[in-house]
Amino acid sequence: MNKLEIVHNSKTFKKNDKEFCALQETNMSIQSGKFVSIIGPSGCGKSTLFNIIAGLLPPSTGEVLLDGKNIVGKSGCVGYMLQKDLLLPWRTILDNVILGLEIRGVHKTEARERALPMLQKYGLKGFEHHFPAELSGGMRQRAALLRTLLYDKDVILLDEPFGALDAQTRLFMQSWLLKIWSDFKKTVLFVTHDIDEAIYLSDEIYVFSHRPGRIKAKVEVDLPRPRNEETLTQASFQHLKKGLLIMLKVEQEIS
Amino acid sequence: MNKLEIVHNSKTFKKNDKEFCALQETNMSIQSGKFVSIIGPSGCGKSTLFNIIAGLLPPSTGEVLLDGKNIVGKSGCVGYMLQKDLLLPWRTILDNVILGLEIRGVHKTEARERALPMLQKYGLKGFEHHFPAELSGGMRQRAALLRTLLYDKDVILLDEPFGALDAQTRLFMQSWLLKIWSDFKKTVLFVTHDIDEAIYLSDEIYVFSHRPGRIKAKVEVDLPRPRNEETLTQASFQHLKKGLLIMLKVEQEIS
Amino acid sequence: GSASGGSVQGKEAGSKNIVIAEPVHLIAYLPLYAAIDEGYFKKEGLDVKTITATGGAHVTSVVSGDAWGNIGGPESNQMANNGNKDPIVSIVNVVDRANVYLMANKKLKLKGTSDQDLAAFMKGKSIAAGRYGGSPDLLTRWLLLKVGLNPNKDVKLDEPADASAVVSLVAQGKDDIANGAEPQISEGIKKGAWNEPFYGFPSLGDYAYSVISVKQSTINSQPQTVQKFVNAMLKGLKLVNSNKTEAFKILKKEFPTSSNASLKASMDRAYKDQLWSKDGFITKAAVAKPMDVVKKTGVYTKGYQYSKLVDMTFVNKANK
Amino acid sequence: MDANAEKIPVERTGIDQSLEVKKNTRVKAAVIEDDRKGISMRRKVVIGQMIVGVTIIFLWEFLTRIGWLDSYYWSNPSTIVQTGWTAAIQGTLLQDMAYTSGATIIGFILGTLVGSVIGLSFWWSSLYSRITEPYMIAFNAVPKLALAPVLVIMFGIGFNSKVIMAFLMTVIVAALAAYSGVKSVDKDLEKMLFSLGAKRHHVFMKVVVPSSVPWMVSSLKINIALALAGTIVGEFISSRQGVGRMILYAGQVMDLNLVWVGVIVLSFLSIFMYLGTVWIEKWLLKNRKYQ
Amino acid sequence: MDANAEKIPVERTGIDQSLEVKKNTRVKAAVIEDDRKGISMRRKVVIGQMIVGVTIIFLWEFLTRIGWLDSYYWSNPSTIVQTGWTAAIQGTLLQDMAYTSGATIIGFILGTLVGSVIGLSFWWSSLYSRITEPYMIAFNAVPKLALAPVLVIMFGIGFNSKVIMAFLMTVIVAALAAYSGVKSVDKDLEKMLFSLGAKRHHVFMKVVVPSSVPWMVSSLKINIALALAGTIVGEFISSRQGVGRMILYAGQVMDLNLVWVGVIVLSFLSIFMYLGTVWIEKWLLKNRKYQ
Ligand SMILES: Nc1ncnc2c1ncn2[C@@H]1O[C@H](COP(=O)(O)OP(=O)(O)OP(=O)(O)O)[C@@H](O)[C@H]1O
Ligand SMILES: Nc1ncnc2c1ncn2[C@@H]1O[C@H](COP(=O)(O)OP(=O)(O)OP(=O)(O)O)[C@@H](O)[C@H]1O
Ligand SMILES: [Mg+2]
Ligand SMILES: [Mg+2]
Repeated sequence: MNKLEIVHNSKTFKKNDKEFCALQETNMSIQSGKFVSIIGPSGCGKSTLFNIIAGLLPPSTGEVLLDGKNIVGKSGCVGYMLQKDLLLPWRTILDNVILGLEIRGVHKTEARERALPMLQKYGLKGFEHHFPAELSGGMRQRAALLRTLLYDKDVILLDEPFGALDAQTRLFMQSWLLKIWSDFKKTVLFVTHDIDEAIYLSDEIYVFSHRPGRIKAKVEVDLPRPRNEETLTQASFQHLKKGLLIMLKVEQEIS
Repeated sequence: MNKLEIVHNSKTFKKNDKEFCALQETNMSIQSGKFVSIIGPSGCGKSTLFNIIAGLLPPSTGEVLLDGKNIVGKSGCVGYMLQKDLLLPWRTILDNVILGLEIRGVHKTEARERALPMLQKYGLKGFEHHFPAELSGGMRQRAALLRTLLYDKDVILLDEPFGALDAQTRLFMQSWLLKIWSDFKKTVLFVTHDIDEAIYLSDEIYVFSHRPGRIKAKVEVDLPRPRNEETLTQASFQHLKKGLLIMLKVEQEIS
Repeated sequence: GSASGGSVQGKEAGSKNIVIAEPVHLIAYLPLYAAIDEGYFKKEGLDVKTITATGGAHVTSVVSGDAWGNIGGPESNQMANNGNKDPIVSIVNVVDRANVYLMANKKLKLKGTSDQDLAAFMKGKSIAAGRYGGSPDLLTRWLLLKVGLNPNKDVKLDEPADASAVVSLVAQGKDDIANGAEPQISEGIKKGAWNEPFYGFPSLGDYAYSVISVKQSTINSQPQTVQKFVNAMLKGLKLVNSNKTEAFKILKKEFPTSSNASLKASMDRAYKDQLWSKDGFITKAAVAKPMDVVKKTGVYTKGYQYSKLVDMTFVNKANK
Repeated sequence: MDANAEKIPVERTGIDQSLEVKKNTRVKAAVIEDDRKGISMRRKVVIGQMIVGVTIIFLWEFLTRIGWLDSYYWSNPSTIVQTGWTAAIQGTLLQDMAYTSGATIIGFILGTLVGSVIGLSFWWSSLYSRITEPYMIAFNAVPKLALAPVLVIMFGIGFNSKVIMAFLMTVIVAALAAYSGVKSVDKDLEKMLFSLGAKRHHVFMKVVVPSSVPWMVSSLKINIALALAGTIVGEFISSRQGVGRMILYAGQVMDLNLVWVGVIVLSFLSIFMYLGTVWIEKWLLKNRKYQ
Repeated sequence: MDANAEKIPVERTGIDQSLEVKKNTRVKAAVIEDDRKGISMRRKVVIGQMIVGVTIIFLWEFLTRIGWLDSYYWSNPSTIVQTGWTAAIQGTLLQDMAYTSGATIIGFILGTLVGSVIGLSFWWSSLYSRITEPYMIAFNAVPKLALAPVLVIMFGIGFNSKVIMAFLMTVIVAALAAYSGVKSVDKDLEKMLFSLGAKRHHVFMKVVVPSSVPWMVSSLKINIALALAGTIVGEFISSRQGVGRMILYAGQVMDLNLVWVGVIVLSFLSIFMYLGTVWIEKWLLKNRKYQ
């Protein structure tokens, strides 16, 4: 069954009275429980697509179907971690992370109790009561990701969540994300610039063309699960990587 | 000859009347024309060290010697690209890039003429007269890097300049940086979280320990130059990578 | 500043620019406006303009030299003169009656006109007395003291800055008694707030309420100009006192938006109470009364000399 | 595409998939506004403002006619218009308006410029700024009208004194606004500029001043009102012309209709000047499309 | 360290390298300020403020004594102190001060609260806010003093009318400040909240209000001065007590020493209230260490 369908979506911005196409007609069908990555050059409209799915931006044409229901313009149906960390500067890290729970009406003290172990587990121990400005970029990003995960939705959109993390934490977080995903059978849409990461995590990879964004290819990743660090050295992994590199290189040259 | 020497530097912040050590006694000797990378976990004081070298932050102890002269507290002696893009939101991309030239007293029109080809060459064509907020994160980072390069100094500090670039542009920019570096014989200090990147670019790699930052190891990269995509597949490359991965992993576990 | 207010500045040679500072633009100053509008000053070679200056500024503007002279009570000049080397001296009279009346809510009835009756009537009442420290306010306080009441204890004084507020205060029943002059009196009658005033300060007789004054140094340095000014002023007084229709025309021109009825009421009361000085002369008695008011009310207690405060040589010369 | 990519299971997707999708006619966007709204919005605002205005005027006329409001104190719109007409034709209302707005605008411009310079200068030394701040506040709170006798000595009674009053009212607010802007400057931007070898004056010109512009601009609307108030107080103290003087005089001679004319005229002046500042705001921020 | 790393040319560096480095005694930091400065800075500010104050007083006394300033109009500090003493002991200066500051503070608090609520409410509808804005400005510019007779009718002549004047002076400024804050809210933060399923009231409470706090706070200092001015105007219009009434009276009877006493007293009141707002500012922003 298709969990999420993106039907004929496109987006045109008006800029100084000139029309500017950020996303060309896009169709995607994402099955329930799949891990789907999107890669493509900078500025090709990946964030724009996510904004549309999250109901924050009305598309110029098209529909977004979640479980068969049109959710165009409806926000809050999916979990969404935006590209910036967007932590509220006047709240401590802990209070930032419980934001989603608070909105759902969970009492603050209870929400804090629930969130605290997660913070401590995932590398923010000792920083719970610090303010965002006091943290390094990587830590902030981690907090933002935890906030999205605590907002417990079937479909989660992650817009380059690991872009600002250091290599080690990144590997660590990737494995952790895979665990969450397989435990809870969440459907994940994942934007990244890192081909290794995309292959390592995904069931499917959509490759977007250069601006204006358009789906150029859809690549199935048939590596067995569970995956681990061994996976990275498999021949089929290397094979996929080469193909994707070439496809992206073509894009780069066109631009 | 040592171009840059970091002698016995340490930094302690006061936070709510508690002393907080961000950087422990650090010594580095960087030879002229070398490409030196620094890797280490998030929050280990890499940016703090760069701030000290750039003369923006007084160290608690120690000196910074550029060509044998103490430049502690003297700014403008080295090129420095900060971790954030820090483009001035009220200036166009072009006018942001020429900032260093303007400060040196170059006339605006002349500075623009000089910068324009660089913008067009390095992927900002068509965006010269846009404002930063209209660009994607990657493009902004590119503009910030160009600004630092136009501020023509022997020693350049780059604090994760490619962290926000997509994989392809990143490779492209790495090669380009190597070219600049060999053409002009600049001394580069480079912070990154990407081990591949560090090995690919550097002559030396400093590994920093977990907070409070301390130099844990210094690794010589004896891969031949000029390097290209082939380098990445060499056995000695893989060997170095494994070693670094393990060293960082130990750090991760300690923390 | 120096006494430069009367120096030659006009475009036409010999025509002196003269600025007279008035505390408010008042119907009572009609003789001054008449002399301006009828061209009496022009004929003397003077170009006279008025400027409105509140809060004591009509006095200071003369001291600072911004204005050549002012119109107002001699007592405020005396307060400024105290300790001043170049005192302000009054040269011609304009309003020779204390132009203030007391009105009471229609329901209240005064038994007689003796001091005891007044005291009994006003005791415990709340009085809208007008701007704190202004002449109407001080006169009210003076009267209260005269009839044996303590202004701070025996009555309640409301002191709104705006003259028109006193009507509303009584009309709304917030105050029992108001003081004021025309046009407040007739407006209050029209609104049914009160009937005719139960007490009129004009009954005090000659009272130097509004006089024209200049600095002593001006008198010394430009005696001819002062003489010319006084000559024209006396013509204005004469016109207003003798030619009612012409006076009304000037009044209408100066106060174009006021209703005819209210202007008429003002004129009638002015003529009835002989508001304006006939000959411009300021008598010793006329000065003594306002000085007594400021003394009794404790505002100014240092005393004065008539001969230093008033110079009637120009009026005398003109009347010869 | 390269030969190496052949074996990868690539499935072409895109516009050729035929699905019946209607053009989205209207979507309730949660956050990001559509640009097209712009024009119809502006029309709605104008219509809304007119409705509010007309309603106020109508109610005023109606309530005074039926006597719910005492027309002696409240006057009423038709009488006010009539009185205003008389004042404009036979009186000096038009000159008064020119006088008042002239003084206001000159004082406003001077006050804003000087105030901004003072506020920005606080960036240079926090010692200096912190010493000066309370004196500025105290000075600003001094009641100008009460100082009438002294002010006449200091500033005279002419047109200049009105300009100075407007200036004094605005200068501190402009200075405090610019100072707020200075305090809000992103330290990292300053850092970046220093790393490019900038001297303090570079940082000042290239970061501090432009960063503070929105703050300075934010004080313009308040300041134009203050400048007008300053001019009126100036006219109260001493004047030969001006709407403030007219109001003072009208209150004195019990001409409440004329008081209302003055108040209405001042309100209109204030609206026009407000629109002027809005226009200046737009002009000053026109190179800031990023906002 | 793992055995795999053995062959890598690792060179240990660190504190064991013996180099003669003296403890950095003092470095001229280009940008980042040291925390230790804090306390000595504060002392310097206080001393600086006192020096400025003493200099002004000394010059004033000196210049009036030698006659460069006319002591009749300028009075002089010693006479003012003497007159003030008399007014405090024999007169009602202390009650007047209590009256004036009471009305000011109550009006200030009401005006700031109500204004902030109004300004924040503009977030909910840009149509509503844009319709209302010019009317607010016009209303704010209406000269309160000129409306004296009507104001007396509306608000009476008691203590309340002073409070209302202070309120009217502050409410619009507070509203405009809050509205500026509302307009400056980061759209991305709103977006993030909506993505967490937030309703508009969530966004309002969790983003709009806290984002606007620094803007609202930035208007406090201006507002306390305006509130004081409003109270004084209220006392000018009609009053039985208050420093404003005392000053007006003193000006009327040309007692310039007493005028100066009033002005000085008001300046002190204004400084104290200013310090109060600084304290409130700190308190409101105390949870904002990030700034
Ligand atoms: N609100 C907007 N108005 C106008 N143009 C916009 C807007 N948002 C995005 N764009 C433009 O649309 C294009 C796509 O932007 P988008 O942020 O979706 O790219 P992206 O693929 O996410 O890039 P990156 O990988 O750098 O984040 C860009 O050229 C951007 O300038
Ligand atoms: N001005 C400051 N005051 C107090 N603490 C600070 C300050 N600047 C940095 N720190 C703290 O010092 C530590 C080191 O910070 P730094 O930014 O140098 O780390 P980093 O290695 O650059 O991390 P990242 O890789 O995430 O950028 C952090 O824990 C940070 O919270
Ligand atoms: Mg993006
Ligand atoms: Mg860093």
